[in-house]
Amino acid sequence: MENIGLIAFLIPASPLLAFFIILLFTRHSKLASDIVAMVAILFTWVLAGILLYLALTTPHLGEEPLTAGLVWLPLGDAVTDSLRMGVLVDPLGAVMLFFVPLTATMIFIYSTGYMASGSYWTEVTGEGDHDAVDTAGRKLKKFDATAWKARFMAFIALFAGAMLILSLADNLLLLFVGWEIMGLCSYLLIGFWHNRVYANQPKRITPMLAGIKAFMTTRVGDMPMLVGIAWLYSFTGTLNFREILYNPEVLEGLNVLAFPNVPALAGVTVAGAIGILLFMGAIGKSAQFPLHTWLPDAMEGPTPVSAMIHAATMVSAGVYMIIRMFPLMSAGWDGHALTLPMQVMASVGAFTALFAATIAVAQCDVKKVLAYSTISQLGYMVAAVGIGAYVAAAFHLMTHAIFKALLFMGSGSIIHAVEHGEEHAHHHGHHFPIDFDAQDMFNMGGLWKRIPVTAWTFLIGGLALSGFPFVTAGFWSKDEILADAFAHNPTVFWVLAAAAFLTAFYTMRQIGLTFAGEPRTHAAEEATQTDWRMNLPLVVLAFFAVFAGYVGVHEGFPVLGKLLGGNFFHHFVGSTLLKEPEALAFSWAPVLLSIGIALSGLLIGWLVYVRRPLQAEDEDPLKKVLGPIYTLLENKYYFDELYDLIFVRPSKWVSEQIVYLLLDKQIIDGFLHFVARFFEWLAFRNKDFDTYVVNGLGDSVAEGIGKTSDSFKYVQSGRIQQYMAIAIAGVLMLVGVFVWALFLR
Amino acid sequence: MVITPVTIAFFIMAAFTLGGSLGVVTNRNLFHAALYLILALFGAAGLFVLLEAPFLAAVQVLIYVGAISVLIAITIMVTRRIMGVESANRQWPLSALVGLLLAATLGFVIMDRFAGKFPVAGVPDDSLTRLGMALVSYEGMEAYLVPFEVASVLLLAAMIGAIVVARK
Amino acid sequence: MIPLHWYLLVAAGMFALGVYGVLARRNMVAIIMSIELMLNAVNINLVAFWRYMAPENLNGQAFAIFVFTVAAAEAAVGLALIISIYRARETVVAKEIDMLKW
Amino acid sequence: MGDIFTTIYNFLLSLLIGLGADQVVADAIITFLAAAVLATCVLLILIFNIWLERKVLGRIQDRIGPNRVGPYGIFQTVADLTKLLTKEIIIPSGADLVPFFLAPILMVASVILVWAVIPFTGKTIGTDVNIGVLYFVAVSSLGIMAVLLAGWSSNNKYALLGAFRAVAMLVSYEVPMILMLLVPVLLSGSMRMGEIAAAQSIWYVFSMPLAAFIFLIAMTAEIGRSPFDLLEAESEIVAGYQTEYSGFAFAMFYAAEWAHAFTMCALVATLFLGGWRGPGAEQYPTLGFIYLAIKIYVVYFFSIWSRGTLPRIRIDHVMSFCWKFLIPLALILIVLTTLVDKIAQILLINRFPNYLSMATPADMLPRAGILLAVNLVVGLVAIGWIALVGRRERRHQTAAEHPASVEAGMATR
Amino acid sequence: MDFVRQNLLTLITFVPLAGSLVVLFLPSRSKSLIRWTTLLISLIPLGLAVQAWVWFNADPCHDLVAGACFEQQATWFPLLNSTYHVGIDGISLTMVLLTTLLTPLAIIISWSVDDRVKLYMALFLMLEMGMLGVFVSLDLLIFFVFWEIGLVPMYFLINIWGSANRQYASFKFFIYTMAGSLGLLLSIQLIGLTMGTFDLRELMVRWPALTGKLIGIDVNVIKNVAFWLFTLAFAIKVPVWPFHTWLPDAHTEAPTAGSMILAGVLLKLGAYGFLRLVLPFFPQQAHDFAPVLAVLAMLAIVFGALSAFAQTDFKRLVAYSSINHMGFVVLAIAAAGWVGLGAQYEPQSRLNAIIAVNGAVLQMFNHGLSAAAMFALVGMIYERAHTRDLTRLGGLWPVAPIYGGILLFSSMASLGLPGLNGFVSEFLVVRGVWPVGQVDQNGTSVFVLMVALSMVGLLFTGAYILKAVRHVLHGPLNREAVEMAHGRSLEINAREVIAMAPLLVLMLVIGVFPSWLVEVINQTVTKLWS
Repeated sequence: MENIGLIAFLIPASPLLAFFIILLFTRHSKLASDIVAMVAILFTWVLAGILLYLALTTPHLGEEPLTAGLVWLPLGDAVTDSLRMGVLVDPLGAVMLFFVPLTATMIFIYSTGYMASGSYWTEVTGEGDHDAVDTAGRKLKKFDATAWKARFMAFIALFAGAMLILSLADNLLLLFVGWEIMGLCSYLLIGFWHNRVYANQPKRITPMLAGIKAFMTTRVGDMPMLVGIAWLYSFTGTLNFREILYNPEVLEGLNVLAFPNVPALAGVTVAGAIGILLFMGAIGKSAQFPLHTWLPDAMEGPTPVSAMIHAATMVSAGVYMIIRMFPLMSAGWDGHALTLPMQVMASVGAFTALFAATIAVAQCDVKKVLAYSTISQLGYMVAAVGIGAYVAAAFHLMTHAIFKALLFMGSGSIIHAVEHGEEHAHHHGHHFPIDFDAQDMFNMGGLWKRIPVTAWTFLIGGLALSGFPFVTAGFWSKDEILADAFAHNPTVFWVLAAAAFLTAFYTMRQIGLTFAGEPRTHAAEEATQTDWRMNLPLVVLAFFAVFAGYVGVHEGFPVLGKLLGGNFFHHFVGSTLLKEPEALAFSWAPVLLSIGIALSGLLIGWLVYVRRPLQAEDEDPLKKVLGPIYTLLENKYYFDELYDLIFVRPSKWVSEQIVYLLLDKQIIDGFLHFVARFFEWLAFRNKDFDTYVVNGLGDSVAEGIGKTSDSFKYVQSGRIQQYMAIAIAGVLMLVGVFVWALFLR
Repeated sequence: MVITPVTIAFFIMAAFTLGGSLGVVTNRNLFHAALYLILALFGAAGLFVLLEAPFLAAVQVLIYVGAISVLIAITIMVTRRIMGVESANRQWPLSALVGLLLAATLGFVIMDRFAGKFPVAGVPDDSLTRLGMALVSYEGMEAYLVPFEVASVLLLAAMIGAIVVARK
Repeated sequence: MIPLHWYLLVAAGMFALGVYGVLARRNMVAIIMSIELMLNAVNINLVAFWRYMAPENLNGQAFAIFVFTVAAAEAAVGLALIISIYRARETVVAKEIDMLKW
Repeated sequence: MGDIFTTIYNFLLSLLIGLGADQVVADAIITFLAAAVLATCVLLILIFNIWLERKVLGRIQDRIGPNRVGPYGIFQTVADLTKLLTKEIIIPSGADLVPFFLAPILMVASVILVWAVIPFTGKTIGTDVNIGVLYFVAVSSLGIMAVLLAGWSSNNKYALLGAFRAVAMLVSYEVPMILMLLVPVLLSGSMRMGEIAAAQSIWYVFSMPLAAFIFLIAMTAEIGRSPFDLLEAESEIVAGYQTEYSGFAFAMFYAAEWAHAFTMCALVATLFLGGWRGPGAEQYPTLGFIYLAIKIYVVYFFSIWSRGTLPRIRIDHVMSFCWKFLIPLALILIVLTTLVDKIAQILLINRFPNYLSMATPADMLPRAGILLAVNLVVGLVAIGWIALVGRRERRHQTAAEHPASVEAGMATR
Repeated sequence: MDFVRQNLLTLITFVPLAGSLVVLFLPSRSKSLIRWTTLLISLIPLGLAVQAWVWFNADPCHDLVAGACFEQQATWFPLLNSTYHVGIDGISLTMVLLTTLLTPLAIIISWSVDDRVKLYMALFLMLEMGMLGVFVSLDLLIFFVFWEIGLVPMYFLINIWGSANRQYASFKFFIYTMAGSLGLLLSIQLIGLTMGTFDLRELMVRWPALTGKLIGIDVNVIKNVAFWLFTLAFAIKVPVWPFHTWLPDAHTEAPTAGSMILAGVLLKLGAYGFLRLVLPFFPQQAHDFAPVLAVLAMLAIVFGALSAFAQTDFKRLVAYSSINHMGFVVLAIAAAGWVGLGAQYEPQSRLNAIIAVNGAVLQMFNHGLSAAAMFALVGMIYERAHTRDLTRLGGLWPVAPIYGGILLFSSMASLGLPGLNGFVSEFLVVRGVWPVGQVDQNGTSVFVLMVALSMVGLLFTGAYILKAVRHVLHGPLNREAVEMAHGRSLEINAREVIAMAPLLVLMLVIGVFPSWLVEVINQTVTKLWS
């Protein structure tokens, strides 16, 4: 396996190279950039395929993973203390290696189609022409983003590279590198249309602010994570996954009390503390409560590709990390009492799953629904890790990535179609308001016949999300989590079950509002199927959304279990751990319950939204049922407003008023100025002294001399002969004196 | 006092010198003053000869008569527009007094200290050679290399200075 | 033979006349001539002293030579200055050049 | 058989002492007498010289020259002189009388005084001062003063202008001349004219031909002969400083001029051609007098020759030739000569123990050969350089005057 | 080459001085000639520094006491036993490289200076001489002399070529730094006269070991006082909160290239002083007062970030970011001081100190790159739009895409994005400082708390960087900025790109593969702490 290092290093290198090539050379040409990016990602895909093949054909991959590395930072005694960087392909990594390049490639293909054209409103200030004025008095101008789009490919190439770095990293620091670069990419991509404004929607968050929000919110989690990494590194002397996680001695060593002197934190072990710090990073990255608010706003990114990145890939990184660090999180776990990090994960995950699902129910933006469903599904996985369902979490991570990617691309396809429809309608003379929102599901309806490919694939994705039994991948993975929860932690199970019901319901609501019935606007009426570059990924992903689940069917599952070869996924991924987790015995109860929940949710949704499709200007039927709760849900429990009130404004106020103006300007500078004034005062007193006493004395002397010399100044006639006469006369006198003294006396 | 040709020559030369000097300082015609200067300088050269320093006499004639006087004459010619004005300024009585006093003082001192002295020895034969050597040697009793070089530099500087000042 | 003080008296007279000329003449060229007279007087003194006091030692002659040098340099620069001043001010009267600046 | 001059001196001395004069007084009287005779002779010989010059010039210019007064016109000069002496001296109005008459006297004096240091034979010399060369230089500077006086006192702008011109040129050419005077001084190690003449076992003109040549040129300028006859350049400034002179005063200028030429020739003969030296001159000093006379006339002939054949040079050319060519060349030559001589002395003193000796031609030969080589090299380089510069100058001039022709010429070339 | 090698440091240091003299003799009207001459001259020290790097790597000398590299000693002030003694180890070499690299770039950036170019360029070269002198000197008095020399050209650069409030800023800068220097001079004299030598190597060995009484006072008291005087001088220069208020003023008012050098190199002088003088000279005091320094460092990080976040002036924001970033350096120094030089501590703890100081030195280098780049970028936009007010800029990315890309890149380096340089050093500092104090006390220490709190600062680092980027590049185009450019393109030109390119490349290279640099630093630091 000499080439493993090279291959593994080349996998992320190729998109990263594409990033630089596009930015430096081809950024003026959309076509060239597309080609560069496509070549890069296909190259990566091929390499990843080779590597995946190598990994799958390696026996006992768990014990002897494919690795390669080099000294990155020579520290202290170069041999023992240096920090090494390298790649690692173990079973868990192989899973990532499967779906990350796959979805990434699909995204690339899709983006080339999606980003082909587009324009939007931007605000202009100052004097000059403008195309429209909205109700808030802002001058608007149509901004043609075509020229801007080439770099989009660069950003997603960077993104893909970072995600691949993260997937292949053999240590936490390298993972963190990929992690943060993805943070940057999310910021850039969400804010891609940074100058876009929404006419007549002043309260709606703009892409620019959404990007900053995403970056900052995840950074809140990243900072503790960095501390956690530092702590782990200083405690173990290494960051290598294998050396920490595959090493019982190290794990044992980590299982000591962290703060023996602090009563409040008395019971926290080092592993627990580090685990929680790391999990904080995951909270930010995977948008768990309470740092979930950035993800829905991230939907302001170019529809829907960046959103898909955030939903399907990047957010997976958080979950991937906690799955990866599971041995650390569970250090000291005996199979029964959950460790502190696990408890936290289980509760946060479960709560998030339900909490996000409730919000999703009341959203009307096609992408926001999906965003909240993503949060909810990530909560599933986090909770799964929390209760120790390691394999199930990894399984759901994979399937969810696939079908959520499918759904987002589908929604993007829908939006694209509606936007085109709007433009068509515009050409046909229908007047459209400047604030037409192509993402609002209430502006759609009846798209089934107009965009059939999208509709079918979207339906497949939706069903997978809801866990439609047997034929969708989502069913299998979700079922495994639920089964685990059922076996270990009933509370978590029931919370997740409730979330699953809501998931099924809002999925059906979305499908109904979008595709069913008759078009509610001209735009929807004129919508047409988009081109092949956007359809191909849908089809491919739909295929995987159906069949990807069959790798992890429980051995004990009737018929299918035996047919599909005995839970390959479980054994494969399970071998990543030091001690392969035991597969649960097959149990009917959770399976039936989950089937029932999913189907009932779908049914209710069908009854409300598909059987009697909404007409134009109709209100959401839920509004009547839920009343004020609907408003609460629609406003996401007012979390944005809350955070704004307790974090954003105070920090601004503190930094401006307290730190800068009060501390720096008034106290410190004030003190300095006081000192300066004091010395100035002193100096002026000194000057007075000088002026009146010293100078007075000196001046009077000088004046006296001046007056005296005034009378002598006429001597200075400028006549050389006069001078000489006087001088010689003087000399003569002297000579006379001498003569008298020497001769006459 | 014995009248010898040498004494006669001395008196003639002394008369030249003092008469010429008087002419220089009193003559109203500047050009004539210059001529008197030449006369005085010739007298001085003659005195040098009498003092058995023929080399200095030749140099005196060469430099003063051949160079400086010519320069002075040319300067007078170039600036002749002021010819014919009063020769002395208003402080001439004072100056005369000073001159007289000076002469008196000097005369007194000379008479007091140097009256009636005669040469202690004859001039050595090789004096000219020794003088030449003295000017270019840097060790021994008579080492004038450094002053000689300084004087050369002075002359060079004066030459350049004179050219720079007088051109335009 | 001629006693030393004759030479010295001639030189003293020449010097005193030179002093008078320097102090009393209006014309700068005349002043320079007077200065030359003084220098020459000095030279006579130097040579006379050499001859009468220390003919073995050539210092007197060497000094006289340096006096010549200085005299030549002085005359050259002085006359150049006079010509220059004359061009600028149309005068060579010492009294009229009393502004103490150029 | 003794020296004729010594014999006369002894005769006179014994005569005077016999008459009761003091030794010192007798010496003084004889000295005065000798000086008077010498001065008179110098002036008298001019009569012959002028005739000779006119005759030779006539031949050169393909005419006969003076031929009416006396045989071969030999008394022509006497006739001229008589005319001049009898003419009235016209005094211009506003002339400054004292300088006006002082000038010709000084002029003649400056020339006659030189003869005091010319050695006629090995033993006969006016006064063999140890600074003979310097004396010559000092005395000849009086001539310059005289020119100035003449120009100034005439109250004539041509005269003054001519005087300025003459002074400038004379002062300028004095520099290379003095520099070249140093050559015999350096070689002989003395400033005594007698010693210089005596030291020339091999004439300096053979060991230092370039120096002699430069001296000759400078000399020609000093005596104001063609091609440097700008002092009187009658076509430009009427007659220079002598414009206002006439009659006897003019005659004195005239005489001074000729005497000057003759004197300079004597100097050249003494300094470079070995003076009185010749076969047997040591044994029979009177023979040396004859040799000297022959040499003087040879040089004088060259002087006449150049006067008869060369045109007058423009004043700026004269000056730039002096300052830009002659003085640098003289400087280079003298510095190089000294250096090479010194180095050769150090190198060759073992091989030729008599290197510095000037006693016999054989002793002098190595030194003379080396100096000759240096002179030739410097001379050739100087000629090559001046030819180059001259060619460039001419080309520029042609280009300035006929630009088209140069272009055409270049095109054809 | 032998000559160069023997006089390498002298050449590096004094070539700029000679250059400034050369520049002074050029005709002032031929500005282009002056600029090119200055640039070419400033490339000479760079070339020599690179050569020094090569030679150093071939034959490293990391132990200053045992023998510094390219050492040179000459009589200078025999009366005081002060000699002209220069030499470098890995830390100084890094700083020399940084200085010599930044100066030519700053000069390229200064191309747009049109007023009194000759004086400007001459001062600039003099400034370089002063800074280099500090880094290479191995004699306290020489150190101080260069320390002060660097001050003067900077004062004039700010005072003559600065913006509106330059009088106040330059005066504050000068007086403030001067105030610190006075104490420094006093304690240098104290040390030098007590020990009879100013030689750094000798003092490093002898001064810390000094015990007993001195002029009737306990040596420890004197050492305490001297420690605080040193610390004050360097803390002002770094600057550590609360001695930082000169910095925003000086940086904001200085000309662009001046800010580049000010932030890029001058601040490093303080940190370098800590590493080179304070820690070796006062191990005991450094240990005793480490918590105080750590608290101040933490405050610098947090308050620096918060103050930066509060700014509306782009340049002031960047200036405050320097306080924020340099806080990490001081934090690492405090931790290293706690661990202490010498062998009396256990290896693990030493390793922490080594890593922390590695991080500190690397952070110095990195901040030099990124701060210089940021100031250059601020200067570029100010030159064109004639405003630095963030509210009057906005949406410039589509108008100036290259500028936008470079600004974003530099911002991210400054923010500490992994993959770029800032992250490496910040991580090393956090990693090094975090466990310090724990090993000894078996529990939490002040350093843990400080690191945890400084994470707030790091969070706000992100906040202010994004604020700046947002207000300059993002959002709807602010036509005011375009109008103020008076028809001139807001995009940067090739010259500026050339000036930025080395910085950008280095940021990326160090971020991706820092070992070539860290290895040199690490070996020296390891020697120091073992």
